[in-house]
Amino acid sequence: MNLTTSIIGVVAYLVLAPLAGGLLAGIDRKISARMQGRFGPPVLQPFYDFFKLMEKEPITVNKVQDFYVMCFLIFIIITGCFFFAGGDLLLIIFTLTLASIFLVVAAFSSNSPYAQIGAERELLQMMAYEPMVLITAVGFYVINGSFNIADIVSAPVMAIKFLPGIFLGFVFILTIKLRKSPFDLSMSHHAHQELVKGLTTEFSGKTMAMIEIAHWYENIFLLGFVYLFFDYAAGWSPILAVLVCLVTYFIEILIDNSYARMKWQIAINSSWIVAITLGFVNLLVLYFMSF
Amino acid sequence: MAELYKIQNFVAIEPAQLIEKVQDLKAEGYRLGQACCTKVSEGFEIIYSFDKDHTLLNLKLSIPEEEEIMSITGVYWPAFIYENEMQDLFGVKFKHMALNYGGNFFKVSKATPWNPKD
Amino acid sequence: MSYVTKSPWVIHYDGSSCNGCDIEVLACLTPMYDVERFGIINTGNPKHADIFLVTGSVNEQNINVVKQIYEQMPEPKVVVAIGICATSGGIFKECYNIMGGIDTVIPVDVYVPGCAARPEAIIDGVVKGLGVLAEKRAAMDKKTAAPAITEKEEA
Amino acid sequence: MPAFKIGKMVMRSLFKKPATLMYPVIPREWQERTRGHIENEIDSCIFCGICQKKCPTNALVVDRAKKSWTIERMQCIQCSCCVEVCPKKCLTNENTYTTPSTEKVVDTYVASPTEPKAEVPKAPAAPKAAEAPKAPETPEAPKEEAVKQEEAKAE
Amino acid sequence: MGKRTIIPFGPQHPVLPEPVHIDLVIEDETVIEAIPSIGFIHRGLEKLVEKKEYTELVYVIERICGICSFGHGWGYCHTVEGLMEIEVPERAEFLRTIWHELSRVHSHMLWLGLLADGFGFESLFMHCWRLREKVLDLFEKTTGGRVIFSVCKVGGVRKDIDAETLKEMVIVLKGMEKELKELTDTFINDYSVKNRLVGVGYLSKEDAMELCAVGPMARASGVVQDMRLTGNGVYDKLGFEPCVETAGDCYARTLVRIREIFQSIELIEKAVDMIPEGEISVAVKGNVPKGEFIARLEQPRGEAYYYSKGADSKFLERIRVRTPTNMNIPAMVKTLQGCDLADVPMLVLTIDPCISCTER
Amino acid sequence: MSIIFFLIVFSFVIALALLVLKADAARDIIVKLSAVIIAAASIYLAFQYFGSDGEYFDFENETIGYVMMAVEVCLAVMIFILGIKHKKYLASVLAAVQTPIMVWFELNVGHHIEVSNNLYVDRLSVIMILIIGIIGSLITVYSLGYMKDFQHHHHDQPDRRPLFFFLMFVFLSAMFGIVVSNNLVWLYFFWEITTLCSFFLIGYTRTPEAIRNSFRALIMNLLGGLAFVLAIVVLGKFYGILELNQMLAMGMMGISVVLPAALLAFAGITKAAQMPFSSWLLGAMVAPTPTSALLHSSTMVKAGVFLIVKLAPVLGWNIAGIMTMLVGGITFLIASFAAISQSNAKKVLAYSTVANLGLIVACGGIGSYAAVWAAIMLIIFHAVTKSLLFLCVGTAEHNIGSRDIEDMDGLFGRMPKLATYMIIGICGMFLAPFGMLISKWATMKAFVDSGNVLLVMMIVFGSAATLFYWTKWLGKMVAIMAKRENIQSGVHKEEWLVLTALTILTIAICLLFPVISTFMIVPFLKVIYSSVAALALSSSNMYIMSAMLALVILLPLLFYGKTNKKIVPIYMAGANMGDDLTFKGSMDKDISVSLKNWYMEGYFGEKKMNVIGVITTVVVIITAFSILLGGVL
Ligand code: SF4
Ligand code: SF4
Ligand code: SF4
Ligand code: SF4
Ligand code: SF4
Ligand code: SF4
Ligand code: SF4
Ligand code: SF4
Repeated sequence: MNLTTSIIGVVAYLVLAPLAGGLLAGIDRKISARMQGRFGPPVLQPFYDFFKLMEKEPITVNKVQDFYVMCFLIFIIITGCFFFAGGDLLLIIFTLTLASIFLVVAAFSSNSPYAQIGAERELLQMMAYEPMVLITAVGFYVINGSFNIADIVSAPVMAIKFLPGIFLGFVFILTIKLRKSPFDLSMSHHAHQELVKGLTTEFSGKTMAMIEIAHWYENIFLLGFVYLFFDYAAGWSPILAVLVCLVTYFIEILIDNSYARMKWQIAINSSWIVAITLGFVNLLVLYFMSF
Repeated sequence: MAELYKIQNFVAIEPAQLIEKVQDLKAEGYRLGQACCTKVSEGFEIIYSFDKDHTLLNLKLSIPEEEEIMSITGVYWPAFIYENEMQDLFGVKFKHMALNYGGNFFKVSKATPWNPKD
Repeated sequence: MSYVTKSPWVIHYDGSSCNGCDIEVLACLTPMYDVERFGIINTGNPKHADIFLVTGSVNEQNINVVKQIYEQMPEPKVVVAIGICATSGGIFKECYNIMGGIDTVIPVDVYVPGCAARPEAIIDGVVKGLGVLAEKRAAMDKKTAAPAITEKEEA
Repeated sequence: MPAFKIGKMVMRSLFKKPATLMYPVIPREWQERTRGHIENEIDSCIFCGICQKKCPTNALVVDRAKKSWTIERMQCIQCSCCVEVCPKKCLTNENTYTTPSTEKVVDTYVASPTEPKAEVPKAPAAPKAAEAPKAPETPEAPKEEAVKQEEAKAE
Repeated sequence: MGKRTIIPFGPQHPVLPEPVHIDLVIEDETVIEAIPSIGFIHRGLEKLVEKKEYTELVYVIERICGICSFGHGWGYCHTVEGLMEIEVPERAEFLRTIWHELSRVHSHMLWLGLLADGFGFESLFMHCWRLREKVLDLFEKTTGGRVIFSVCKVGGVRKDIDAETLKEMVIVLKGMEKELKELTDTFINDYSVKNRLVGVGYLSKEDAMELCAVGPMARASGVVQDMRLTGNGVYDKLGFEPCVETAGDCYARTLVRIREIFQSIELIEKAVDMIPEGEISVAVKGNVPKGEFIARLEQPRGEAYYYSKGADSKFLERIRVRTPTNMNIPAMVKTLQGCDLADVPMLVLTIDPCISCTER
Repeated sequence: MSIIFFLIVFSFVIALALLVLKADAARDIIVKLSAVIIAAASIYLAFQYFGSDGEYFDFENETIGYVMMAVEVCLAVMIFILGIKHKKYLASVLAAVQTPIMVWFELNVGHHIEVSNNLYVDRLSVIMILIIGIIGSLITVYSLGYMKDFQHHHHDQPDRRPLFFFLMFVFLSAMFGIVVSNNLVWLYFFWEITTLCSFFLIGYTRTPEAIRNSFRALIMNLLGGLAFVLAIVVLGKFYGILELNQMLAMGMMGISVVLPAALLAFAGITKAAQMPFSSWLLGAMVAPTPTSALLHSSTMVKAGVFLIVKLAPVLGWNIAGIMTMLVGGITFLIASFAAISQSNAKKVLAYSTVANLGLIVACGGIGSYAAVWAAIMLIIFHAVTKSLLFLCVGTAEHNIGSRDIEDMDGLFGRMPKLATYMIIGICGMFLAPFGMLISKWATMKAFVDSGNVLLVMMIVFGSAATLFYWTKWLGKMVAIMAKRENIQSGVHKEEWLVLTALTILTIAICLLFPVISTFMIVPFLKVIYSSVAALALSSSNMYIMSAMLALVILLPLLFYGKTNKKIVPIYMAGANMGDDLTFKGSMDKDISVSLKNWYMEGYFGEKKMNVIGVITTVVVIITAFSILLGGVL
């Protein structure tokens, strides 16, 4: 990947990700509704929601919360830009962490009961998925000798061949990142949970709209990770990779609709066990092969 | 099946006997069903209902309005629900309640609505 | 055009209803009625809500709760009183602890009759509320001092 | 596998027609017994006042002098008690409900010697007084944007 | 103090359709202390006894709760009939039993849905409520209302159900069973559901007795207690055995209710088979004599008390309703100690609280 | 060269002066002045040796050797007596074993070995001298104000401040000695001095707990000292050398120096408070002042990792290296976990210190080019950021009366400036684009390259835990609570000065780290490693990081707190009393909300973690030495 393709990648991400992300969210809601035997909202509903939120009366609980949320959005976008510019995977992961921390801090700053517990849970979830995300990056590094996405997508082999365990592990923690049942602990798209709206309890109007759009950006970027497992030097692989992304997303919706929300103990136990079994074993095998 | 539902079993007792009776009933394996109060002209009429094997037994006592009676929460803790209710709505006075909401079990616009003291 | 009518998020609070209307409100969310068709989400959080669905009437203990939820909702907002209890106190009107319908504490925009109010009636009521919502939104733009709430006389 | 127990139902639902009734695009069909609103065949009414006396919510006012029978729609709980006690059987519980409204609807039926049946609304608050008689009717299909959208989609 | 978080839970809270409030003291997510507060719905309707004649009072009593509406009406009528020594026609008793059991089916399905919602299983909630609508349609067809029926009256019932509709009722219920099995199978066997229910909110048999728990809460802890055994309605004719489990946790309570749904369907079937022809009510005239009567009924949530005191007038001197939730609150408070924050909805829900009746 | 000598001696002389002087004013002036002088001298030294690839100095002097020996014997006798007095016989025994061995060795073997270069200065020394000279002297200045407060709070105790400042400066002097000694006997001498300084500093308040902890620290460090002595004996007896650079050169040439390397690494492990010896550093936190705690955390323990980093070239995939990397890795993981369960800010800092040192030790153990780069980076960032945090906690403690993180909620409203500094410090510890994260990034790459999957797993999980405990602390800091009074004015001027300086330093180093890397670390490594591998962070990534940092600084300046939105009360389930702090509770009581962090005792309880950590590391160390001794014997 050279500079031009990087720039194209970044621009495309900046413009298309919110559109694709919003659309994906709309399709998600429609499919979920159908799975529940309901008619469901219009596919464009997430956009209506977004514009509605932009129109609402501006209120906040303190002067700094908006700043944190804005940083969350900015750094989520930067993360995605690094990704689609073909940057360094570790850099991307660290930037993502920074972004997520801003979200957590925004919730903490409100000093509001449910937001605070949501923030704690979000942190817990971050602790749960972080190892697996890092292992994923390490996995790519071991087979390509580089953390650079540009190198990974032009590799001579498809990464999934060497990283089946890591792929499964990643899809597992993707459930947390996409905020799907069984791991929608810190905030959920559904109201009925013990935390009211968890992390986002105190965000309203434009602030909430920023959260929404950040999630669209984030979701597209996360699917980018899935994409990486299937894209390689061959010309047809991007098509396959995009298909796999869609299938993965569908499976996440199915899981969302087939599971109760688990408690935090299960979230952390299972994620870590997955990281240790699937991730660690896969890495071991890789190292073994390379020696 | 016997027509147990027709058995009413109202037993009048003196306030002083209450705790003893209730303790006996508990020892016999009775379960507290409910307690309620009726404002009658002489004061209060309080009914405690118990159940054992689906058979009902009601203790009934009358007290003048000002008289304090012993709380049975020491024997049947769940009775706090009824005693607090009677306290809030009727103004019945109980001694030694295990859990006393202090008049805030039911927050009502006027105190003791069943027993207005205007 | 205002998007607020396309994405009305609701919050439900049970004043002192008998449950009848509450479960009908909930039923509206479920497959048979599925109000998500209109973009309605039950948020459970006043700060995210546009429409306040109140069932049951006001009493001494919940008066502040009802007020607080209403106050915590950002403009534009609409209150829909659901069921006879919420509109006027209903069968409990004469009870010592009932202060009357919801309109005794906060301005009500739409009254949905019924005991219990049918899901269809609730949908109609919410849809009627959307019109009010759009008006209020327009009023916000004009920065007119008073929002489009007209105090109604007690019938 | 003990996981995905609901998987089959969920996948089946995905490809099946949803259970949603699509109200208000498709109007609801009422059951014969559905209790909606009270209607008075006013010309048979003898203004005896029994219904007023028995109504548990005091929703009725019968004025023998003016030959009028008034019902507060937002106070009636559709219990049909009045229907049962009416000696002339002129009251019926129709199966359509009172339309939700921004007002508290009050309907007055006045027996008129000339017309067989007249309904003169005696709406208490002025705003809507000028409008056509406001007897309860089948809920009009709401004309709002969101609904039209739905219609378009349903086709 | 230390690491303890103190937060309000309710009165307005999305897992609680009805307002209750709990002062929650938690550490991490473990509940250390939970002090409930009720009274948000207290209307004081028992006092309407002074303003409504005993025949109209039934409309008030029905509206104690929109879920067990029918049973409340029945329980009340029962006391007045007891006081006035009215013999209710047998067909009326059959119809009452049918409606009452149908209410149980609807109530338990509603509860299953709310429970699923409580642990964040949205699709399960939706499907439970989708199926439940079929029962509501039956109500509407037979009584004209979906949640408040207004069919019970002193001396019998107000509406009859013709043979055809009765048959249809059975067909609908039988038709539901397949999907119902699929749904309840998810509750009984799904890994994630079991994970949220098994072992949560344990209440031993001794505690259940000590805390005077009633209904499914007691039965799930191994206490054989069901007011349908007292011979009211036509249960003795139908041959009824209560559903009892022994594990005492949320899972057992779910099992009890699931079994009761199927049992109720069976009872309705039998009742439809056996229902005699005849009158559906007797005429009731005159004052209610002096005296007292207590009726007890097994509502979906457990034993309910109805107490009436006559005063030789059209107005009763006192009526009193003690609802099942009332008696289960002590047990709920007990199970809340030491649970996880995420279990709080589960535990509040397992007593299937109906606050409106608790506070009246 | 004279400047090195000056630093060591000057510090020592000032120490003596402070021991004698009792007047506050005089102490103030002397401390401030000498701090400036030491810092300036360090910087001057840095300039002087900036371009050098390492210079060695002979500095041969018979008397110095004897003086050192005499001092050592005196100290040993002192320890022996103190140990007997406080019934800590193990300390006495260790002192009684170790010093005679040393004396015997000096007189019999050491005497005959010719040492050509006693001192040296290379770029690593320069970095260390800068850390000690600048941060160390800042700490002494901060201590002035802090110790005034301390005396104020503990007026029932005798004023032992002269002793305190004496120890501080002796300590600085010894630290300078450690980083420039090439002669292992000299190194050992300074090493032992730091051990004793910390012993006295921890025991400063003389409470039973302080005494207990000070002895624990002493015993553990004496154990390391014993290993040091044995290393010297082995080197002298079997290899005939006493110089560090010679030992390294031998190792690089392929002569096995694994046994002495392992012994020295072991000494480093004890001093760097690695498991199973981490408890001494935690014990030091219970001791009174954050100042002394800070010395331990930010500088003294660096002596341990310094030694291991020096040894790095002879570690790697041999028994000594594997032992070191495993001990470091396990310590990092376990200490990070244990930090989660702590709410005492100093303890969190201590565990974090132990964890980060673990990372450095592990890097040293790997010994590769990239790993050492990462290790040095970690040393720099950690020293600056950790000292900032320690001092912030100290100041907070004196103003809010608690060192518990839970009591710091709403600090932003009460002490905005301090809170800001603390937030920068916390972010500096774990968050991109701040320093520690950059080094962690490099560390991670080094681990991955080393092919040690176990280490990779440790860093991956440890980082996750790190994220958790720092962020929840951060959350406490940023919480905006209604109605908080500003109580910032009570902070001493000196404290502000030092805090501000450290904050600026924290940010500056993050911005400048590519420069530091290019001009200091890379040249240093080039000297040691003949083959220069690609760096962990490509230069473009480094610049991206710097740019991000600029963004993180710029954004608040542009947008922070600027909102024209209506400020509304928070959501409390409809029961907010209107002040955001209380809600309408059961029984109609007004109840204050209280929001506390998670500690997950059941998962990461301190005891549990320590047991696991101690057992695994003991097994690792014993296995390593069994194999080594088995090979030798
Ligand atoms: S209107 Fe009727 S159904 Fe609705 S809450 Fe009131 S009483 Fe219940
Ligand atoms: S239906 Fe009932 S409430 Fe309505 S008017 Fe008739 S009696 Fe009154
Ligand atoms: S009871 Fe019938 S006849 Fe009498 S006033 Fe009412 S409606 Fe008219
Ligand atoms: S469950 Fe309760 S409310 Fe429902 S029908 Fe039975 S008794 Fe009535
Ligand atoms: S539990 Fe109570 S509030 Fe919830 S649905 Fe049942 S009746 Fe309604
Ligand atoms: S028990 Fe609860 S649900 Fe049943 S009637 Fe009473 S209040 Fe309603
Ligand atoms: S903190 Fe306050 S009390 Fe303590 S020394 Fe400083 S000024 Fe004095
Ligand atoms: S922090 Fe504690 S030990 Fe330090 S001075 Fe204050 S009170 Fe003393």
